[in-house]
Amino acid sequence: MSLKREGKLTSSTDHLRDTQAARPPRTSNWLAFVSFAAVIAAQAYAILTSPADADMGHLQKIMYVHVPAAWMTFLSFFVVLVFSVRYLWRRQENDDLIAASAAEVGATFNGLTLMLGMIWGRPAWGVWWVWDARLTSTLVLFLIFVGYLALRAFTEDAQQKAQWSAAVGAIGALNVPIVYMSVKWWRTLHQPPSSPETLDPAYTLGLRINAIAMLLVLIYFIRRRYEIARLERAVEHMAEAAAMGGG
Amino acid sequence: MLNGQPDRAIHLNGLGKRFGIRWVLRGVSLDVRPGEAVGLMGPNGSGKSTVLRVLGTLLNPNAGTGSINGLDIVRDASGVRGQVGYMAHTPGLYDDLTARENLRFAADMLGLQYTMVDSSLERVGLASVADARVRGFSAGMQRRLALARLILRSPRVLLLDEPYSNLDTEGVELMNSVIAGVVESGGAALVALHELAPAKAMLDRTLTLVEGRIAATHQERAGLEHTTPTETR
Amino acid sequence: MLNGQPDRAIHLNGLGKRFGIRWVLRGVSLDVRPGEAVGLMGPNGSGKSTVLRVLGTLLNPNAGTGSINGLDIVRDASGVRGQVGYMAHTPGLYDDLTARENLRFAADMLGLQYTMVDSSLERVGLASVADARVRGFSAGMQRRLALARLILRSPRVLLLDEPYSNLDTEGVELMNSVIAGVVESGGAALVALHELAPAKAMLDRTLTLVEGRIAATHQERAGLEHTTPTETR
Amino acid sequence: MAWQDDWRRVRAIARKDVTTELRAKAGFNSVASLGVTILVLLGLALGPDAEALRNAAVGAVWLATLFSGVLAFNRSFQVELESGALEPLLLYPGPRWTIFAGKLLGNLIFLTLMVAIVVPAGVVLFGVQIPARWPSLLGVLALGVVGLVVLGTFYASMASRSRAREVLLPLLLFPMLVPVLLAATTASKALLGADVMHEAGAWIRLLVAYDLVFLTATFIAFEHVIEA
Amino acid sequence: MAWQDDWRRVRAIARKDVTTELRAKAGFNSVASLGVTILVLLGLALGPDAEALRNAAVGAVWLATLFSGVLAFNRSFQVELESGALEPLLLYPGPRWTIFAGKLLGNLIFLTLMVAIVVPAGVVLFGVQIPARWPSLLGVLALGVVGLVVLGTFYASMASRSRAREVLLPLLLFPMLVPVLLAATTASKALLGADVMHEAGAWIRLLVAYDLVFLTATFIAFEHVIEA
Ligand code: HEM
Ligand SMILES: Nc1ncnc2c1ncn2[C@@H]1O[C@H](COP(=O)(O)OP(=O)(O)OP(=O)(O)O)[C@@H](O)[C@H]1O
Ligand SMILES: Nc1ncnc2c1ncn2[C@@H]1O[C@H](COP(=O)(O)OP(=O)(O)OP(=O)(O)O)[C@@H](O)[C@H]1O
Ligand SMILES: [Mg+2]
Ligand SMILES: [Mg+2]
Repeated sequence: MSLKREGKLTSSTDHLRDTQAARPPRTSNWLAFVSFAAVIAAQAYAILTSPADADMGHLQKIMYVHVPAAWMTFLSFFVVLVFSVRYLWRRQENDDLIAASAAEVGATFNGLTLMLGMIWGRPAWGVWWVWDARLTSTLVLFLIFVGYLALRAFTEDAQQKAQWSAAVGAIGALNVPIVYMSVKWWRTLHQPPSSPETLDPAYTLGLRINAIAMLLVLIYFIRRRYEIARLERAVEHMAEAAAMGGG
Repeated sequence: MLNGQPDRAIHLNGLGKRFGIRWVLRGVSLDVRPGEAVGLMGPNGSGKSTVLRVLGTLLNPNAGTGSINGLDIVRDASGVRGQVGYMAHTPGLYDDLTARENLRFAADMLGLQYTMVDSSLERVGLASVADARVRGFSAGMQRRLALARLILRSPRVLLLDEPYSNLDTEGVELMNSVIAGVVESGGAALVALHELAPAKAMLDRTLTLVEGRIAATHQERAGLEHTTPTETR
Repeated sequence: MLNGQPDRAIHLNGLGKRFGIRWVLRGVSLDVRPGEAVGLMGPNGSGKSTVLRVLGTLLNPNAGTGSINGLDIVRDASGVRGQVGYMAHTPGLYDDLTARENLRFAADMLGLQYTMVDSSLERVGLASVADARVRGFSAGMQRRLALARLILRSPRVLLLDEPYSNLDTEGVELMNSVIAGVVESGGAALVALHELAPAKAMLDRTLTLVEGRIAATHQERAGLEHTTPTETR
Repeated sequence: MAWQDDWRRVRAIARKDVTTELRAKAGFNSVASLGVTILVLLGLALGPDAEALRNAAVGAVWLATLFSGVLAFNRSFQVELESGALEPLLLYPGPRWTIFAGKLLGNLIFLTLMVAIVVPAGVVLFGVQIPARWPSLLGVLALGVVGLVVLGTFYASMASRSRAREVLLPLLLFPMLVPVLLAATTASKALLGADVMHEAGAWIRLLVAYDLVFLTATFIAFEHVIEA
Repeated sequence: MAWQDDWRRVRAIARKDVTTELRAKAGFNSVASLGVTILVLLGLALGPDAEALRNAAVGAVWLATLFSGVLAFNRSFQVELESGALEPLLLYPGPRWTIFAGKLLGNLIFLTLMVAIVVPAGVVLFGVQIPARWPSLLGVLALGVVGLVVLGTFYASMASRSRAREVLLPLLLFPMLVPVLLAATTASKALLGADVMHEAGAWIRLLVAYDLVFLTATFIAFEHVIEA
């Protein structure tokens, strides 16, 4: 995955030696093009090929965004976990920036999942919301990462921000499966979860194609956000060169 | 000077520090030898406090290196903390504890006997208010208590940020005797100040910081009463 | 001295103040005439800050009376506030606002034009950082900004609590010029300090407070370089 | 002229507070998210039964507003205290009630924005059916918010200057708000249920009376409170 | 010898925190009273039906503990910050985890005392029948309190150093505590109801696992957090 391409920035004390790193990273327009084209194609394919659902009719087509968005949420937060731990391990600024970018993008997908789910739930179940395990844990996950982003916003010092959010990101991700389990048990004590588990094979191919397209979008978003973060840092490093170099 | 001691008690080489994108220190290099007390002067906002905070391991530098008695201030921060006595602008005391309780807490943290607490309260002239809560202390009394906490740990290197402010004449003498004690036993002191008068007798030389760079060195004790501009890096 | 002005700009008679059961001021009487700048010295904890806070209507006295330009500090507190410029140990600024926003807020509260804001920023040398947030200001920069806010209201009487601390040489001169400005136009100043040097040229005389009583008066300007013990009440 | 000066002071204080709050980047966003988080916690604690939750909905929304509102009130005076800015504030000449009015205005703006987020979230999460007479519900909401802000601002002016501000404010405030809470929840429940407009009416009158009484009382009392 | 020094540090910090809290007059008493006040508010907001209240009792007690506990956690680090005492604290030589352990111990003592007041109050106010197996209930309570204190102390170490501490701490903490809240309330309900010990058992195991996982994780993470 191109996320892992190494840019050679910088533990906080080392980066002076590596002035190359201060150069702004390349932007990736081709990926934007490919990923959005893929989404349009995949949506078109899925919508055209899938039969109308017995209960929901064409409402079912929300699934092709809703479900991939949910998967991408999980994937992003997994990236947060990996890079947070890696940051604590190696203390490289890059890892923090990737984790932060993934968190932001993940929170966006998370919000999208919730919104689409609710829009879907209203006609499908007659209510906007039920306290089902999957729904509730998705909402709690969202809140955990809202906290993560708030923490980043409230801290000013770059290193403090990096260390704190790495710790919070890792511990937050650790809690996700526990939240899911507990909400599930909480629910199942009383009545079985009402979320649709059964999926007709007619829909699976469309879903998979859309998931792959969405994955491209995810990669594009995280990379793009990361590049912006790098550019912001690059400005700082250029200011540094001016400050330390000039008389 | 003691044996086996490195010849530079405080050492900074090309120190750079930024807040956000603004560079506040732009390559500060300085050395303080054991047995030396050095003043750090300079206009408001020139970076004096920042230099001391970096040396005291409270801030990480963004460029350059530094060491205290040969211990690196980044890699060996914990070792540095064992050697350094740092005094900030603010006294950093617990308002709801008494003077004695504040020092006993420090003794606990440092693994020292409580008997030392009473003697250092005595020394700073706070023995009579030892059991009063710090909340009601005046500015100068708080600074004296911070000083008592400082001597508790018998520091080898003093980093003092405007230590004379709020102190009366007697307090100034006290502060000077503490600095003298450390320096005479082969320690070192770096003292940020604006007003030279109270420290005049104490300092071997002063450095002047301007916009994050050392701009001048001034010999105090040696009688060279003129300013030597040094190369800025 | 202006016409129709009472002959005592600052007046205290038998002022007593206690915290809990402890009397911190025990009958302080003093007078400062218009056109006079008076220093208030004394050891740590002697009550200097408390005197200024009572005069500035921040604390109510427990005994005695006081007035500023003839206005009683208790009964006419609001009138006193219109005349007095008080500067505390701490600058009292909003950290999340910029320097300019801080002063604009003050201008709003005082009913003044915003144009005065820029000129007073200019005067204290902070024009170049006018739009930076106060949070990142150094100790001396914050004090300068507090000074800018002080001159905004053109006070008739200055009450300054260790105003020189944290200021560099240039800042000290600035502070002195502000005091001179007020005094020369017939105002008055009472300045608490420990170190006489920076204010030497400014002060007409100094009072020494010891344990909540005026212990001595010292003539500065008149050249009477000796201490006159006064009756303590 | 005098009232114009006063109004300028009031505006200046409100503007400063709102600016600070918005500038502390996540200030508002996070108070609003906290409101939603508290809603979720209430939902989880009151158990999975949908019927029980629907009954608890109104109470939960008010509690979430209350608990997160308290934080906002405390912050508004804390800003003054953080670097001793309250003393300069008190030393400006002019009437002291302008300080209270300014703080009140700032908090009202802040809390209105917050309610605009918490209430829809509560409606969705707890499955509340919006009735035809929702404008009266908005009226109840507004009256409740005013009561909350008036007393919240007043008590915060004391509590935030004590050492135990976070604890003291809710401790003083919550018992005082019991009438607001009861009136607002019962009136809302009545409006959400069949109708019984005359029943809701009594509670709404109570809310109006409460707001007026305490608005007057706190304005009078503030001068004494702030000066000490 | 080294562990004795460390233990002395841990004790010193916990002792200092508890002393400060007890001495700041309003400290402990008012947090406990606040817990009770919140219980009353919950009762009023969810009220007046007695059956509904009995069902909500367990959830209400936990929420009251949570909401007032948050204040205690924040205070424990705020004491350090008020006059810049955190810097001297960080400058003592010796391992940093002792600071976390000390704070943890202090908060645990504090919260245990608080629960000892809030729980009986909840039992009385909500008319809960105490079952024969109350010792297991105490066990659930203890496990829940540990989970609360561990994460609360950890997040407070960051939140209280940021500018928005009052908002940030609950915002970070509450979503993380969802498992504790669910496990503790459901297990307590099971124990209060007929019995279904095997049902409560699963929840208790979850609580134990949660406590252990996060005790370990926070001890590891704290060194990274406190140093910055
Ligand atoms: C706010 C409401 C909703 C939320 C938060 C939500 C959340 C999620 C999540 C997180 C997943 C991925 C789970 C996984 O793959 O393990 C998912 C999958 C899915 N959701 Fe939703 N959902 C919501 C509403 C709905 C509604 C109303 C429907 C349809 C009636 C629906 C149908 C599906 C389907 C068919 C899947 C794929 C199931 C599978 O792959 O096992 N969701 N949803
Ligand atoms: N936490 C911070 N965030 C942003 N800027 C900061 C911070 N701390 C210091 N600065 C900036 O760094 C510069 C140097 O500050 P420093 O406190 O070291 O100055 P100083 O020499 O001690 O001044 P003074 O004599 O006024 O105390 C100032 O311009 C200040 O604005
Ligand atoms: N809020 C208070 N509560 C209790 N005691 C107080 C309070 N404020 C001041 N004091 C006491 O009053 C006495 C005088 O304090 P004050 O601050 O006026 O002294 P000062 O002369 O300004 O000293 P310094 O030079 O150290 O600033 C001190 O003993 C102090 O302990
Ligand atoms: Mg400084
Ligand atoms: Mg004083």
